[in-house]
Amino acid sequence: MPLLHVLLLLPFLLAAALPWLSRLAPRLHAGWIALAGPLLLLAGFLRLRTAGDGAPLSASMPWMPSLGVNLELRLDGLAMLFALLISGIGALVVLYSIFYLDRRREAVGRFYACLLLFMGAMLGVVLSDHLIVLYGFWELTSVSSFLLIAFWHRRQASLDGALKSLLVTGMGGLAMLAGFLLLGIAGDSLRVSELIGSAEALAASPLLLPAMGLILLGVFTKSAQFPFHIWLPDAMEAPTPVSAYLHSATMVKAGLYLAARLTPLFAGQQLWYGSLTAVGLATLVYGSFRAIKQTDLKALLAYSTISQLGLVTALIGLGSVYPAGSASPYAAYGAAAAAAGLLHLLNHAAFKGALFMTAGIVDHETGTRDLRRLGGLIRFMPVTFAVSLAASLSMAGVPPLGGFLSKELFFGSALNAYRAGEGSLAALLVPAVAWTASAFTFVYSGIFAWRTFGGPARETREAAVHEPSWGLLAPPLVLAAAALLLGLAPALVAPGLLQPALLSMHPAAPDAYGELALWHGVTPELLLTAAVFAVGGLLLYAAPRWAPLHRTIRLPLSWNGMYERLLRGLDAGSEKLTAAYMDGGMRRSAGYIFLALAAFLIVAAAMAGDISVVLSGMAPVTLFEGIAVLALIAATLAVPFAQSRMMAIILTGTVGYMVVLFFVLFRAPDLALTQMIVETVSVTLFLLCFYHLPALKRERVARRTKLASGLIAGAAGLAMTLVALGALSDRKFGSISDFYLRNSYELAGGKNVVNVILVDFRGFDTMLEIVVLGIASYAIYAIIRLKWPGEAEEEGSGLRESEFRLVYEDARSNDVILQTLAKVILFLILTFSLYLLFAGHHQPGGGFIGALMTASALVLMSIAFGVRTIRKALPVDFRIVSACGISLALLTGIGSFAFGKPFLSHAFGYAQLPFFGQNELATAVLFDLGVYFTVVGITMTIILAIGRDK
Amino acid sequence: MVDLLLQASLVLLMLSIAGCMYRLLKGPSVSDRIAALDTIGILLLSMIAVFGMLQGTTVYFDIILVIGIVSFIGTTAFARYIERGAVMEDE
Amino acid sequence: MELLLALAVGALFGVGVYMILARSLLRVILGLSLLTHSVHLLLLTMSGLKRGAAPLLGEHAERYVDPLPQALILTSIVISFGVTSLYFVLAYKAYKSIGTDDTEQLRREAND
Amino acid sequence: MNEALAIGSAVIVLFGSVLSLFSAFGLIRLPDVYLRSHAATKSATLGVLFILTGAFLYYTFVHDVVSVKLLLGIVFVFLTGPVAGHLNARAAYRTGVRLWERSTRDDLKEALQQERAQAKKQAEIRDKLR
Amino acid sequence: MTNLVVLPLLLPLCTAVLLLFFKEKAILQRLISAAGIAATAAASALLLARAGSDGMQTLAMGGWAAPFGIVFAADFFAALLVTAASVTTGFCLAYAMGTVGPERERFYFYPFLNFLLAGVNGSFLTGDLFNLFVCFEVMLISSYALLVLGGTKRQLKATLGYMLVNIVSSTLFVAGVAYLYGMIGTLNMAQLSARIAEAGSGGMLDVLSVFFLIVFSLKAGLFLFFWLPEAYEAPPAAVSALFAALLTKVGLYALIRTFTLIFPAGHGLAAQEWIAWMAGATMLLGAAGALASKDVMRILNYNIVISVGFLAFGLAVSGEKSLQGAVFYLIHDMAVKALLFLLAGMMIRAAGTGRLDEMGGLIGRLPLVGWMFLVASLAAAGIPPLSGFGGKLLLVQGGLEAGSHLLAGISLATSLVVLYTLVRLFMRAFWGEAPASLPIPAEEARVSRAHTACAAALCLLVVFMGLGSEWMVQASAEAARTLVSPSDYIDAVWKE
Amino acid sequence: MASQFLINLLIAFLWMFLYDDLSFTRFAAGFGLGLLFIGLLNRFLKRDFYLRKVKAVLVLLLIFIRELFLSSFTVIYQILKPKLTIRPGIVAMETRLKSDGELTLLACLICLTPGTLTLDVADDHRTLYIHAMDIGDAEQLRQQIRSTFERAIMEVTR
Ligand code: NA
Ligand code: NA
Repeated sequence: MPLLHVLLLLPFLLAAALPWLSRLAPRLHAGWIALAGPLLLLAGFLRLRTAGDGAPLSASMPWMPSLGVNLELRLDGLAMLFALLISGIGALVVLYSIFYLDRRREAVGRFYACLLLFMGAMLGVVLSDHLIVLYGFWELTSVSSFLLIAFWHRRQASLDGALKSLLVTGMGGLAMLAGFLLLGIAGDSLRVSELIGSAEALAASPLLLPAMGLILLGVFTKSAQFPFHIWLPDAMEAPTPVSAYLHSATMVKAGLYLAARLTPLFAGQQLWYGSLTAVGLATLVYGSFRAIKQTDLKALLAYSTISQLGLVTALIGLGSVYPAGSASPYAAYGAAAAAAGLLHLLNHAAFKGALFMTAGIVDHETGTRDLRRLGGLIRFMPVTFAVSLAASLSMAGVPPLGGFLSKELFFGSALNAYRAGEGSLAALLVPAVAWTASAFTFVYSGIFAWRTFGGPARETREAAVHEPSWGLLAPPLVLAAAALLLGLAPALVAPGLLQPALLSMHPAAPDAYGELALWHGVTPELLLTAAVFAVGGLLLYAAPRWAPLHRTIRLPLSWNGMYERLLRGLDAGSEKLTAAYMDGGMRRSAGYIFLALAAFLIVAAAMAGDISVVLSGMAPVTLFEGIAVLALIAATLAVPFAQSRMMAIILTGTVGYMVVLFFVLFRAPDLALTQMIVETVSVTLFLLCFYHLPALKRERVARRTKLASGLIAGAAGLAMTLVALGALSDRKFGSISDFYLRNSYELAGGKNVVNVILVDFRGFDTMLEIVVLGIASYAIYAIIRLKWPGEAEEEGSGLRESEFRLVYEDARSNDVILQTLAKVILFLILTFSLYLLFAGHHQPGGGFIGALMTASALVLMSIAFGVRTIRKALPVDFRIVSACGISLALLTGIGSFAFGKPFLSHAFGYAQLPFFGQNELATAVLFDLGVYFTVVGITMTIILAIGRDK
Repeated sequence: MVDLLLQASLVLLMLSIAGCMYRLLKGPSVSDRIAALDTIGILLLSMIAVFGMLQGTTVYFDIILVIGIVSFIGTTAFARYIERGAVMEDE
Repeated sequence: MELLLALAVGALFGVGVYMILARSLLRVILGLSLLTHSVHLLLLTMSGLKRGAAPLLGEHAERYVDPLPQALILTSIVISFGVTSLYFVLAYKAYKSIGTDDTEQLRREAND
Repeated sequence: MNEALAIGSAVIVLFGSVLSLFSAFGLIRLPDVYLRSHAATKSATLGVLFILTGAFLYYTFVHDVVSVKLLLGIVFVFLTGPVAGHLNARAAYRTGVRLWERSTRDDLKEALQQERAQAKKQAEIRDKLR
Repeated sequence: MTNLVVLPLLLPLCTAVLLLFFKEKAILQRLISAAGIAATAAASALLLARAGSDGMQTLAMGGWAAPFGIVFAADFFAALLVTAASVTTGFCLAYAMGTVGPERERFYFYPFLNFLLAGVNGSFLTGDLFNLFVCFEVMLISSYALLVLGGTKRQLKATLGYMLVNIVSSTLFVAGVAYLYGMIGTLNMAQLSARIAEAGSGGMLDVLSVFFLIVFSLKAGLFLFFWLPEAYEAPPAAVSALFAALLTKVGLYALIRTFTLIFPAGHGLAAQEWIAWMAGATMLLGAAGALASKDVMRILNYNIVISVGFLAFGLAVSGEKSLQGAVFYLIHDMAVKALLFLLAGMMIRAAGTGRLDEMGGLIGRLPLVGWMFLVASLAAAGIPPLSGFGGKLLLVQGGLEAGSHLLAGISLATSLVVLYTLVRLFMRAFWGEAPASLPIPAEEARVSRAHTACAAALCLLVVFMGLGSEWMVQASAEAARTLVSPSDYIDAVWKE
Repeated sequence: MASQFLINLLIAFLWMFLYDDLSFTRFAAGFGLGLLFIGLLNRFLKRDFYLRKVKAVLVLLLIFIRELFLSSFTVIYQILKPKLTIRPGIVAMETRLKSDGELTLLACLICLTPGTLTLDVADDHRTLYIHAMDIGDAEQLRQQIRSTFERAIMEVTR
């Protein structure tokens, strides 16, 4: 595995191993173990840097190779800059957190696992050369930062902040994914380096602009650009070390990284640089303005981050005005702006990390972050003050700190823009906004340092407030030192770190940092800076006087409010929409189905065209048949008008019997037999169960509902008829059934073709059919036997209604006649049922019908003699009988395995049997016997279950 | 001629069924309906015999028997049910 | 004949639908059986009517009607029977347990 | 000859149908359930007897098929029809369906009252023992 | 010709029947079920391997060749689904043991479960349209039984509604078969495909394709999904999980099979466009439903709806890549939905309620369950490198390549809603303050380690399906290849 | 015992007839089946009523057919008459018949004959309650039944 992958996987593996590792050393703060992660990373990247000869390092590991999606990593100058930031600041943050988080009170294991995940994800983003992989890590940063922000998950504010960050950045991420995919389609590759190579060809693609827009959405949301900045202030709910990390080296920097990374690809595209610059400047001024009014230390820092990120974004935008090889006279301005952006990015990482850490120290020591309750801490914690002063001054752009240098470069680029804009108003705006924002920046930097440490002490907690432990102090100290060093000796990092990064953005850029120095004469930039200090100082001094004014300026719409309203509106709208069509009622559901059916069919028919109804070639109609159809239709139409349950059941039953009649008319004896029995059983069942129900209430349904039902029903019926006629008129092919008629006897040994189809040609259907029936019977049994709510009391009330009548009101009538007759016809029916079973292969009948006949004989006996007598006479469990039946059918099928034949293969031959005579003996009959037993068992199970439930 | 006579029989039987339907729907007592239903069963059985004659086939004779059996058991069950409130008693 | 039967199919279907859209569970069940009848007649109709004797080879007829749809209908009848019985028993239990066969009331009761 | 026999059987069938129609008419016209039961049993006996016999003759003479199934059908209907009628009428009586007001006598009424009184007494004794 | 093809149906069927004989012996029932499912999974895997190495596997039932007999046809797609279904059922079964309670176990819970799997596998494998109906019925009636088993009013009501919808759709299915048989004269899907291709498109065939679209959409919950959220929330978690994982998938399978084989795209039929509209509407309405819900099960159910729309998007586009994505996502969704529902079951058990406003702070009691739920949520939302990502990528990529920008946009937007609703659910249930008192006795609220372990195994599977996506990518590519070339299917099943 | 044999024979014939195949093998198969049934269900069978008195049976049959036709036409006449002049009612009748079989047969015959209907049987198995369509004199009705059906049945069974 290449070192690059090892480095990338390291934090993930460490995160996964952390729970086990920390269990090995239970008394050790898990942070010490976690610290190994960033330190190793730092060492690794430094080693790669010294080993490398400046050329980008590439390595690939397969993930989904057949999709061309692999873990393609590429370490160039830009990636190296970020990688070092991530691991370097990561190490400091981990160190800091070891002293910030109490091992005994906090879930430090989870904290470091998430932090390492975050680190790894961020590393992945900057190392990926494949857009899809980049997207993956991008989302992972969202997820891991979500987990970190919600670290104190009992607090509602943490949860809100975490969710907000996840939503905003997740949304951007998805947009970005779409953009990447469009880019991939346009450029036929998803590798960044390859896409950059074909940038010119890409420029012609119509997909480029939408792709770019979508990617910009990703950039802006991630780097908290206006108006997507709203998640960042709420993210301060995270533990302070996380904030420090998130604001200085990770998460928000991912957006900047992506913008920088894609600069070579999109440079020169107006949408790209235009929106980056405009949004960046807007964010810059908005953030700095808002930072002033914050009273929470961390909130102030959060808005300052927003503002600083806007600055860098704007610089990247200005840095991508001119594509590589542009002939413009101002082409050099581009590289200069990019260089400024990179420098400020580095500066910001240093001072913002330090600031957050000091804010954390203050919070840790005083127990509050409220600027109104803070002050005068300089006496108790001078070192901390020194650190925060240095960082604040760097943020304010005061020499000799690093911030001064990048601020100067920024003003330079702003002025360059003005120059390149050749006097246009928009171009004038750039330096104007830059200057205004810088003044505000000066003010809030001052507020941070002065309000916290200067002035009189507000809280009387002196006894508790003191300089923190070295562990808390060291990391910000290092960062403050770095901020100072960046100003005093930029050459330490510029050629080795910044210039290669710049080359990733502008491959042909000249050495941009060579002349970097604190003093290079009186330049317009310097004058602007001086004016910033003057005005800013004034504002800071006068702050108490104009601060109330600030408070009265209420923005007409707050972005957070809009976010809240959007979410609430989304919820409310969804609720309304869902409630509008979902009422959980069966009627609605059914109505939708048939409405859809009718509508779909009608629209489909209208769209399809070319449909005709041909009436010729249809079978002739005799008088009786005509009357029968009309009677059927009349009976059908009468059903809805039935006033009582019984009437409705009887009418429906009548329709069923008329269907039997049609089966007879159309030469389907087996069907008629089956339908006859089934209909009788159903009607009997219906009547028995619903006889005692209260009278059917007149449907209390509005006429409109009824009308709607009628319309839907009519349309559905009409549609079915029309489709039938259309299909009948448009027969494309003849049926395959000639085969069955020709071969039923020769190949399958049966003359009843329907039966042969059922038990042989399509025996599989029948097998599953009895399974269905079996399941139904077991389900019915279970339903009846299970205890249901509401029934329990009835059981307790002693006698049931029928018993009551039996005992108190009625002497039992004499059953002698029925019993005598039953004894006689029992044999008749049983014989007939077996005849139906065995003759079914050649005559109408078969297992199903035979079984129903047997069952009816048993039912007759149960009626005449009572269930108990039947149980005594036939002591079998009918559920077992049906199980045996299914088994028999299955075994008949499986038997063919033994002969290497396909499942359900049947054999038949002619045999002279002692009892049954000359028979075409087909194993299909065995199968039918299985059907028979199953159906007997099932029917009796159902009947006994229902019968006994009474 | 034969067909005509048989068709006529069918129409008559159909009319008889219609008559029974009247009683079936009108009631007033459940026993009335059961009686009507039983009669319909018998008429249906007769009709099917006539159908068989018309189509010149014996394949429907099974149905005749089945209807006979089924309609008897149905009637018995109903009568038992309205009389005792249960079809099959556990005793 | 096909035309007439297609009309009957439509009528059965339409009335079935109308019944299914009612509030009483019993009506719904009856509607379902009408729907089933409709579809079975449809299968029969779609295979062409009266074009021969019943598909029993003992009949020695010149032509037989198409046996396949009959087999399909038979399977469908049996399956519908099983499913409808189950549905019916459920409805009956619902009535016994909740005390109504009105679907709207059922919905209210069940959500309590 | 065959034709004549066929027509003969068909006429028998038709006659049976007419009888059925009469009983259906009775089913409509008669005033109480017991009387209607009388009418209902008619189609089970005479009507079906004629129709099935006609069919039996038809097959015997025209198709040379002696169908025992048809005979069986007749026997079955004859066995079960009266029992069904008996059970149904009894159920009607025991569930309190009134006789036609112009009925002349009711011997069963008193017998049933006695029977019920006795059953009630027995049940009370059984309850006390419990 | 190999009997192996029928084993994924036959083994659970035999297991179920065997179980019928041991109603009262819970332990034996569990053992037999476990053995049966294991055997089914093994046979399915073997079938998959065969389908991969030797191409499509077919079996003519009873030796009656197509189109006259019923043919089982296992192309790679079907074999893949069968395997996934069997494995998922295995997990649900393992979870069900001990959670469904002795009452259900006595009343044929395990047989019903096995019957369900038999029906599902049969539906995937059959090559005969009417047999598909029968297999559906086996599956459905088992699902009715599983749904109602347990005996609460809510279940009763849910089952009544669910059954009504399914009975209606089954009836419509038979009607569709009737129409198609009348016009085309056969039931064998391969022959149907060939004959329809020969007959050309337009006219009534167009109407019939829409008819089948309705039938299967109803089963799949595509656009006509209004029955789903109610139905799937009533039964115990193991059953919900099974339903969520399998049932709509079978409908989707039928849609995919129908509209790639019988009425394929590029045939001049309008159905694909209809599917596109329905997919979009399903995703949006599902998203709205998920946003509107305040109950754990309800939210998950609407997430099922969303994923149905998402999958149908792939079918609407019908390119090889989209279909590949659909297959990938289908497999992933089976696992991840099962996982989500199993975890939800534990959450509800531990909290004693499924209402989000009464839950909170569960992470303290169920840390592992909580983190697994988060992982499953992220997987469901398609966050890389978890299992949902590959499918999502392929689907969106395929859609964009085919120019379906709107649908691609909708699907990305709804995946944000998935993320939002599931993570919000996670936060409300597991984070925040725990309610002062449990609504149920503490011992009832205990979640056993065995069940957590079962979910953990499934969770690992989800993670590995993501990290090791390559296998899934290749498998789904293979499956998609068989889907876009109906002629292979036809040749293997039926040669004129 | 004899009655059971009879039933057995009956089943054998039935089997043969159902197949419309009058061969010995069919008969034997049916006989075997019958044996099976009787073996299985013999718990229902108490003493039964078959003894061969062919002549008596024939007489009974003839009486029945005569009664059937006569009363049928009376009833049809009553139904079709424009005005209903019938005098229906329930008549109790003690029978001399002893066995259940005899009783059942009598009840059936009464039912089968139009105009009369067996409504109930008392617990003592002796008293039949008959609903008649048109009762002139109750005693006459009883006498008529006794002299026709009851006597003929006794001829058959005793
Ligand atoms: Na049959
Ligand atoms: Na059969």
